[in-house]
Amino acid sequence: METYQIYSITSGVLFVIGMGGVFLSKHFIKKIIATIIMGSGVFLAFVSFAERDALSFADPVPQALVITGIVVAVASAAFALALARRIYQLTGEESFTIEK
Amino acid sequence: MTITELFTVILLVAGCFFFLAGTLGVLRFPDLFTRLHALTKADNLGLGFIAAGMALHIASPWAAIKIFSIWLFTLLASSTSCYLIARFQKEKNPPKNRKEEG
Amino acid sequence: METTSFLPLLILISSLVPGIMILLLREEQFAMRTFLNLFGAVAKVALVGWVFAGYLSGEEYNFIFRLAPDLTFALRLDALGLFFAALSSALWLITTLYAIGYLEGGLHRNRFFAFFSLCVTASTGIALSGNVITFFIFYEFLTLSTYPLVVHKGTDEAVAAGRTYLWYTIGGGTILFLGVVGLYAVAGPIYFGQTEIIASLISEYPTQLTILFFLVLAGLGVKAAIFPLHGWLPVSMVAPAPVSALLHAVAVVKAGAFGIVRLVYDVYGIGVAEEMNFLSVLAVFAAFTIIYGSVRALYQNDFKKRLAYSTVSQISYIALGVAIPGALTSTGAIVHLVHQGLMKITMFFAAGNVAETYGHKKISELNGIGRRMPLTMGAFTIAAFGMIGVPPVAGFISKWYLGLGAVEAGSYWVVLVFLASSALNAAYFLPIVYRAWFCEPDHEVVERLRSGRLETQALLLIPVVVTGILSLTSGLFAAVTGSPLSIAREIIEKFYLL
Amino acid sequence: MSVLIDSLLAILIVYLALQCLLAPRLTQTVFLFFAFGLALALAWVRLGAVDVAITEAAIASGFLGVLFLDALRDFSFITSGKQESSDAANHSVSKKKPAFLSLPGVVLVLGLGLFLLITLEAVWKVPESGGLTAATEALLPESGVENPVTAVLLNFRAYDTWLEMGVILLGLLAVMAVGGIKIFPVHRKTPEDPVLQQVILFFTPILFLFGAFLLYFGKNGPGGAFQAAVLWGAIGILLHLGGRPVLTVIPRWLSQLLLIMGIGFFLMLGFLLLAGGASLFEYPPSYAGVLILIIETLAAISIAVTLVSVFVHLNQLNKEESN
Amino acid sequence: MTGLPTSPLPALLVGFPILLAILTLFFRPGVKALVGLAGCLLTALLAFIAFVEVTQRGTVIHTPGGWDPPLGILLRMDALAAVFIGMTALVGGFISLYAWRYLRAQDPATGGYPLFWPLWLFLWAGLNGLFLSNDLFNLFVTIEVISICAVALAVLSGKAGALKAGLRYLLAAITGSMAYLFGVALLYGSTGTLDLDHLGQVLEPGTTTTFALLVVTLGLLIKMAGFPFHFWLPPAHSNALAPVSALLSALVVKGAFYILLRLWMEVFGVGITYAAGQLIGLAGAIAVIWGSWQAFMQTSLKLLVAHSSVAQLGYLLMIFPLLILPPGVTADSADWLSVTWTGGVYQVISHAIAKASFFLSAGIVIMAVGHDRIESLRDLVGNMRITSMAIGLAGVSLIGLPPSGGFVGKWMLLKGILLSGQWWWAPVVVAGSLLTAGYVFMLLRLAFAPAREKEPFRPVPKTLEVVALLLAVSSFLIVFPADYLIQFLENSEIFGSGIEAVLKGGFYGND
Repeated sequence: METYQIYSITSGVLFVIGMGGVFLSKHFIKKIIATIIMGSGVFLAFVSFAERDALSFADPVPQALVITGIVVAVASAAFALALARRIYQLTGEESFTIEK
Repeated sequence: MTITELFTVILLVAGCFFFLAGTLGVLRFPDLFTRLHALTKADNLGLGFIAAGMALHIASPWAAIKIFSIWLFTLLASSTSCYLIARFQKEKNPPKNRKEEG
Repeated sequence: METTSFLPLLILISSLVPGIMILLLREEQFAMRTFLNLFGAVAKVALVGWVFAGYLSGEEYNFIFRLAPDLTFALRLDALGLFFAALSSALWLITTLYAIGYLEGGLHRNRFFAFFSLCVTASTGIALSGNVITFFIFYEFLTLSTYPLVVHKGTDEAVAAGRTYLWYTIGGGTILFLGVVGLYAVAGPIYFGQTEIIASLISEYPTQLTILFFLVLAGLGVKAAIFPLHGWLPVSMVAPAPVSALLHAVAVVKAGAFGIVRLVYDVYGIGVAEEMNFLSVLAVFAAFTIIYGSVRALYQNDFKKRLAYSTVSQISYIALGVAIPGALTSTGAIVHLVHQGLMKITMFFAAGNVAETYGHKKISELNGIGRRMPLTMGAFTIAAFGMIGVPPVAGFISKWYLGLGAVEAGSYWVVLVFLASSALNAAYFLPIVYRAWFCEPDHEVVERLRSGRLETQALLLIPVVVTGILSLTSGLFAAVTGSPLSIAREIIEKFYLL
Repeated sequence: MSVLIDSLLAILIVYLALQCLLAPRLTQTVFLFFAFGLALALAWVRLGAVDVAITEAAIASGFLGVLFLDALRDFSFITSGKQESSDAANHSVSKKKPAFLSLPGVVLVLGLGLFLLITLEAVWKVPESGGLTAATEALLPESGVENPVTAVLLNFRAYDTWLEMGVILLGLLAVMAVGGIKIFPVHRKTPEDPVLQQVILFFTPILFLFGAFLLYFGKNGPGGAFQAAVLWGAIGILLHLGGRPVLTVIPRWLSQLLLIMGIGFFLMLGFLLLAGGASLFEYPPSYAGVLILIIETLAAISIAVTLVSVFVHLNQLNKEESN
Repeated sequence: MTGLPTSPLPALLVGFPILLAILTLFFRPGVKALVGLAGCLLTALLAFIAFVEVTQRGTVIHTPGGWDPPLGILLRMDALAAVFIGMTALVGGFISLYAWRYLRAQDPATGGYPLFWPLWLFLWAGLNGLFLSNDLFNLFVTIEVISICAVALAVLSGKAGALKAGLRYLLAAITGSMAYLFGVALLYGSTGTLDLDHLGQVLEPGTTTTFALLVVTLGLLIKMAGFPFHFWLPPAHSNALAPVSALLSALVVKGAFYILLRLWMEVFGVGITYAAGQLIGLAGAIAVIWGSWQAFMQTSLKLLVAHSSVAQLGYLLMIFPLLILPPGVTADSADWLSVTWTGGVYQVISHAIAKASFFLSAGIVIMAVGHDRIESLRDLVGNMRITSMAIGLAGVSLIGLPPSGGFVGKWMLLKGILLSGQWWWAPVVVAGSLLTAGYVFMLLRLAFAPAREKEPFRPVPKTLEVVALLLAVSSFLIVFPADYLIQFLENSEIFGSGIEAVLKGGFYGND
């Protein structure tokens, strides 16, 4: 097994964990963290593919994409966090109540 | 095995021991203050040993300075945060066993 | 096909633009509204007349605009379309006059007259449309523009009627839509009269085309109130009298019947329709509806409701005429488009006058009404005799042709249906006539007779008298050139079977 | 040996991720999240992506972790009474009746398991080569920088990076939209603990220098605007926490200018180039290096200011009403 | 790129709104709105210039940084992009006007939600960027810009309900983005390229490809509220401010549809299976029925309109199964394909206009009566003629009755269904139309009904009513350029290679 494959497999696992977490977790913070984990899986996939045919350096394009992606994910997460905290402040709810 | 390597290994083992001790402390101690104590004291020491070991291993003055400064910063940061956490906790609900002793 | 003329478009605009303008008027701008209304109505009659004359001298009028690839908006004038256009524009003028009188002092008159105009735009659009899709566009437009008229009174009853009306017509429209799209998918764009398209495809796609025929027929059958799709018609009686007149005589049911004529003659072609046994199915449904409508009418005490069931029955004469192949029945069917319109509009005007003047809506309250309103009830009586098929009123002519055609085609059971229907017609119309003329007036009527004036206001009276006379004369002078019958015969001879 | 280390690291990462989501207490979740981020950063070093590692450690784990930590004040400390009950309700996964034993739970878990298998199959079948390494290497000399990642970020795919700066700014605007607060809240804290003060004062120049170092050497080695920005942002956050809200003392227009400076300059440069007949962000090759450095510097300042403002807004979110 | 003319317009279409967005930050709230409105109108103008440019010169491109793909990013403005950009400008322009007046009236204290303007301009830039982008990763960045802006706009009112809906929306959006990006990672891993054209050429069938395409589709379905993932849409759209609801429904969800259409037509010729297409169609069909039924059952006006969006998006999903032939089947003529996809695009436009008008009118009604129960529509015709007209016209267009834009859209959809031989979708279209008619006429019925208790209608700025009506009228007027638009799309031959692949049986053809 190549190094990149260890991590690309890990990336798949993280992605699914994250996706499951988004749907199954209840607390807002956990849902947000689950999206980050999902994102980490995606980024790990990119970077692991970057490593596989490294010349003098690993493929820089996925690395650059991942840096961009991380920043974007963090911006979204910060926003989500702001929403979660404000909701808590206004209603005292920490998770989505079952509503139709 | 050269004498440097021997020292490196001894230092690393010592570092690991202190980390282990610190971790044990965090797991076993009863309240926040004692846990903090175990965490910061033992871990800082452990990190110091490991840093020294690595510095010996790499054996370059620049790297040694870098590693030393990493240790220094960590020391500073962890002691400060330990202090802050302790103070926060003290203000919120003062420790019980301390009172009994006093 | 290539020549483009804006005249057909102008005919539509003559009622569309006044309609939109009226919508923007203020409620109290009575003079302006009336002017717009009458201007539009007169202009439309004039335009239709002009175009009719032009058409007779061999001119062609086409207007074509592509909306999307093979989604073409086409207006084209042929004899059948013009016939229907003439009917609706003429009756619209009369109905407009009547409505102005009827709604005097009522609420929301802007809204009413605006949608009234839009409604007639739609029905002339149906008359002038040159292909299936244009027909469909106006057919749906008609649904939309009549809805506000049905719910005009705003009462719970009216709103409920509006809901029923919509469910039926929108449902029918959707099914029609499916059928039309299917036709386009199978056969490409179909202009009316291009029956060869279907004829060439029928052997290749028999199942699809059969399904599509009945989809389209079902869609049209809703407006034509063929059993079991007639449920909306009696319910929407709650609308004001001019609206009922419009629904029953000028626009809605006629649109359905006209559509069936188009479908059989101009899209599938009589040959294909006969060959595939589409017509016998249609005939059975139409015949059943004729009897069913008449029987139901017998049991109604509400004046307008009885008229409504009578419409259900009468419109199916057209469908039945179409369904029996043969020149005579076809002539009968087409001429009945006009004759039924004239007679039924007379009846609704009369019913409206009675309700407006006395507030009487039940048949049992009509005792002696003829003495109080001789002209109104006179016109009604003529129309009723026409419906029964008493010569020489218009209805007799249609029935005669239909019956003769049925005999010629060997469908004797149809003759029986006609006879039974006539008997039933007599059974539900004659009591009204009897009550009106021969029963002693109720006390209340006598009271009013002493105090009030005779008849009702002129704007309500003139239309009913005019349409009454027209019902009589179009029967009396059926043989004269220019009468509905002569035109119908010409249509049939020139373009259809023979 | 290396396979062993990588496998252990991979298992650790997965374990931390799972624990992070399954931990019964929110505090644990957040701390495990820190650990997860650091482990991931290690993974990136292993994969030769040092730039990503620094970014991960700095932004995803560091900055975001700090935001989560700050959020804990709401959810678990301040309302300790409430937290007990909600804790029990929210984290039944590990106690009482596990949620995944219910029928929908089983279906979901099975579904996820199936999805995982398909995912792994798909990931496994990714071919062993392919990518743009060679293409980048060929064009690297024209880019004006030596670090290929920086070249991709600020030259080859500068358009993405520019939009990404927009996203960061948007993050701030969005946070502001939630709180409905002014751009910089004028809330001043009372001076904090002297120990904290001293430590912050000690760290400020070091962080600044280190940030500048990352920024400048990002041209040639790992590092760059984003990483530098986080370090500089850390200064702002520390100063704010230490009772010196620097951003509130400077005039409003200046703080706004600082915020948009990065993306604004980048865009104006792009428009100038457009006006000159070139494409957007098509630097003249001889000036590429200098321009990239200027853009990175301005961007780093802007991002730093943005991050601080995001933190401050979130930090102030629940103080507004209580004050 | 190969010989296509370059133009600075694509760069301007993205850069200009962002420049204005950051400029607005410097102004006081009141002035901010003015600057923002001016910026929106200028952006709309720019978009129309760009549209005309494409009609004149055909497809134009722009490569930011001057680097060709696959290393660089290509912005390509072809007919499809131009049509979407034009639609955004038309609808966006009207909504901006409305918003300017509406926000001031709603929140005079803080100068009318000043953050609306920079966020909306950013959103606009994001949409333009999305329509122009030819790069998988750049698409990700643009959809993130769009998502963050959309959610931020949705929570602008600051009410708890809006915030909760917003968080739900945001989490769904992030999940969707991440799923999309995972697919992109796998595609990049398989092919080493992110450029759509390039990808279409080098992509080879296989497990990875199919999985990647499915994950991408899944992510985008979440973003466009495709059936099982529609849960976030109704609360988010109904809790937002009226102009924001209009923006979200009319434009934002269409972004994800746009990518999906592009990918399915250009790239997915290989790899996606007939079954997957049918599954998406099924999701669409369920959405049509379920969404319409839900809309019918609502008692709150904005929730009704929001559920109607779910249903209308279902129609858009239903075009995807039609783009794929059953296994082993090839075709000679692509008639049904061009009818289907151009019809889909047309449906997007007509829905955007009608739904925007619907939401704006709902906003007016709510402003006038102070709550959004459907009962509030009672006697609307008597009190607010213009708004009732707007609701009526927009509703008719939603049902798809002639002669509205919705009619042409449904016509083409139904024709595509029948021509493709997948007739089993036809009843869904019919049933959907009926249900739509059901709730639209439920509203109209109330509008005509007399008022029960005298609930006062507060006066509402005329500008708002006129804007809503103009949009509603536009939803009919777009019938006139329909032929031109569809020809424009068909003649552009943008999906040439993709269509060829489909005709050959796509994935199966390569076996």
